[in-house]
Amino acid sequence: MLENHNRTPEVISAEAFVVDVDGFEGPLDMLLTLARTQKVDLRKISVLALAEQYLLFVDEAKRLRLELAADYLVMAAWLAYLKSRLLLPPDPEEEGPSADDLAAHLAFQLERLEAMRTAAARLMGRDQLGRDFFARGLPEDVQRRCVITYKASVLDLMQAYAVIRTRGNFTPLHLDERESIFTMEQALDRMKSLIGTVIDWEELKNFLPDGSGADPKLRRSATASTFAASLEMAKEGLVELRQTAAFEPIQVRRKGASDG
Amino acid sequence: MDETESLFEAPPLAEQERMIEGMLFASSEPLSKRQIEARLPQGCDAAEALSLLSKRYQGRGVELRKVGDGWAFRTAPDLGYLMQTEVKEARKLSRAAIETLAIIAYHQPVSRAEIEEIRGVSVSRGTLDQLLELEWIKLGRRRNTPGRPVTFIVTQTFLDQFGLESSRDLPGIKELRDAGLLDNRPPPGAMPGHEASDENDDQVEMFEEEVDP
Amino acid sequence: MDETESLFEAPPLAEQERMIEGMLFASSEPLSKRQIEARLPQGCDAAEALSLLSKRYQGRGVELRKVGDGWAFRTAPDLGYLMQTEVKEARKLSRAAIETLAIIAYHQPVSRAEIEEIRGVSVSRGTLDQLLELEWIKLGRRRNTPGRPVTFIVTQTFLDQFGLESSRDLPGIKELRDAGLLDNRPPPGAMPGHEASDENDDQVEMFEEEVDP
Repeated sequence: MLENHNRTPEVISAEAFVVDVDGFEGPLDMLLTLARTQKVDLRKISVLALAEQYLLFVDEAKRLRLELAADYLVMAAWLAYLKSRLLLPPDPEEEGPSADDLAAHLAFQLERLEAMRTAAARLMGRDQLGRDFFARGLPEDVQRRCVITYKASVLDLMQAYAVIRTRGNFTPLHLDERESIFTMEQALDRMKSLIGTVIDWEELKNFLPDGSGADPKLRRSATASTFAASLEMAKEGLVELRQTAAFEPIQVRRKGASDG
Repeated sequence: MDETESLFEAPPLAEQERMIEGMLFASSEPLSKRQIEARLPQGCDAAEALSLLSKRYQGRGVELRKVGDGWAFRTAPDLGYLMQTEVKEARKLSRAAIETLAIIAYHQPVSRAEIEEIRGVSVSRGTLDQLLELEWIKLGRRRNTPGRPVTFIVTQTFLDQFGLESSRDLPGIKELRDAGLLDNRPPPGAMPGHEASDENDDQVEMFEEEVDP
Repeated sequence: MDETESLFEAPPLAEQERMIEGMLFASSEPLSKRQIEARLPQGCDAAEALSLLSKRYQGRGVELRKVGDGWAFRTAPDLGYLMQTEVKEARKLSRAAIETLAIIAYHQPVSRAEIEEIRGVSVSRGTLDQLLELEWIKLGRRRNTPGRPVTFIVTQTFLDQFGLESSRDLPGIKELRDAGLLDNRPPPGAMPGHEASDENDDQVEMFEEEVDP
């Protein structure tokens, strides 16, 4: 079978690749390797000869019953088409790019791939950080220092003072105001029933009972009892609590909930 | 230079200095003279090169320093402040602090016992320390009463901060009432219930954030 | 605060140089001019001080290097052999990863489809992930073409790794551009190439041995 072909030295060397088809990264890579065997500048490459080399390789692979990936076969079909177009005189009726355009683009692709290979090799050949040159081995970290400034206005001051001075005017909490109280037992019940539905971290304030937004007294009471309930549940190992920083919202989640 | 046993000549001293400079820079720990010499070409005199290097960095932003029996580069001590970045954070003063401050401003000079009497709750040392640290209050004269308690007064910094010319500029009770600040309904977050000492006020604060819309 | 600070004159240039020297010595990562100036007293001109500093270290064992928009001290490359104890064994990159990196560096910003068009094979997610993990590449802007594909660009870490001041300094980039090899030349008509890239592409690639050039 091979005897039918013109056995140039290039073709013979190309045959050697048949054994090691796994070493290629796709048909373009294989074409580039074949092209190199032409031992000419890629710009002057004979795309026709290259197509023949490639088709020969595919034939040989078939003869050896090697299984070729589909993209190798697609390339073979296309090269067979290109070869026939290159051999025939141009058909003025034919639409689309000319055979020469197609051949030129293939040559360009090969040249570009080759150029990128060379560039990659040059890049990797450069001196590298941590191998040839080094950064400071003992960096001295910049420390973040938090400077807290407190702010308060005269109005804050006056309001605070006014509150103190008028405190005596208040009557003690009446029994009928008890409805504004959310007890720890209630908070515990509420949290225990809600926590099962919580998948991830949830802000503690979302556990407050309905209507506590509108009633400041209830809200205050519920905030305290819900917080106490969450502590109690954390103690029992039912929930986990976290707060990213002072004054940030307190978050709660079921113990053993997804841990990311 | 000791070249007795080396076949090749040691590199010039300036080059040795350069080598040590690179080594010490890249090393993750101080290197002793022995360690340095083990890595230098034969016949090098680390001591002399180190002394040159040390001189070169004298007065620079980094200095060559002896750490134990090793050598290492370190930031010049006077530049330590450059190794810190300041993160500014403004916080609201806690209610305990603002109330204490208000009492001092209105009643100065005032002793701690008097502040507690007016507030109706005990005043933590931390609250007073915070105000002292802010330089909004300072110690006044001691009282001539048994125990000679210290008193607190507000400072010029306080007056500047609050835009007051003197503490007498603070509005009186009547003006507060006229301004509607002494309504019978207390503002939210100023509910009674301070019976406990304000040692726990920090915790309460957390909730205030949520209560105040 | 700002007003009072600007009342003071900026420190003399030599002192600014010293400050920057300390800062850059302390950091293992490049610092940008902006970062440096943020830590210097007001009114300092980092550019001028940096240029002085760069001259001061010319030919030393440690050099001042420009890396993208940052500055960093790095040991002189010719001294690398003295620091082999500092070398950390890096994972070898696969041939696919190396080529992909080069294509991104020379063609950036470049989309995945364009990388595949150049290599003639699909690019596995693992290859890109490896480069992203090394922080040698990052996502650039999306293309304004149908599907708005993401593009990839190289990072400052990449420039630092390969001792490049900018991606304009990539070896041979000018010649490649002049030869038209960095043009985005779409194939005429239907050319066979890689199929639409397969997200499930074999991850094996990542572990391939580097092919020596």
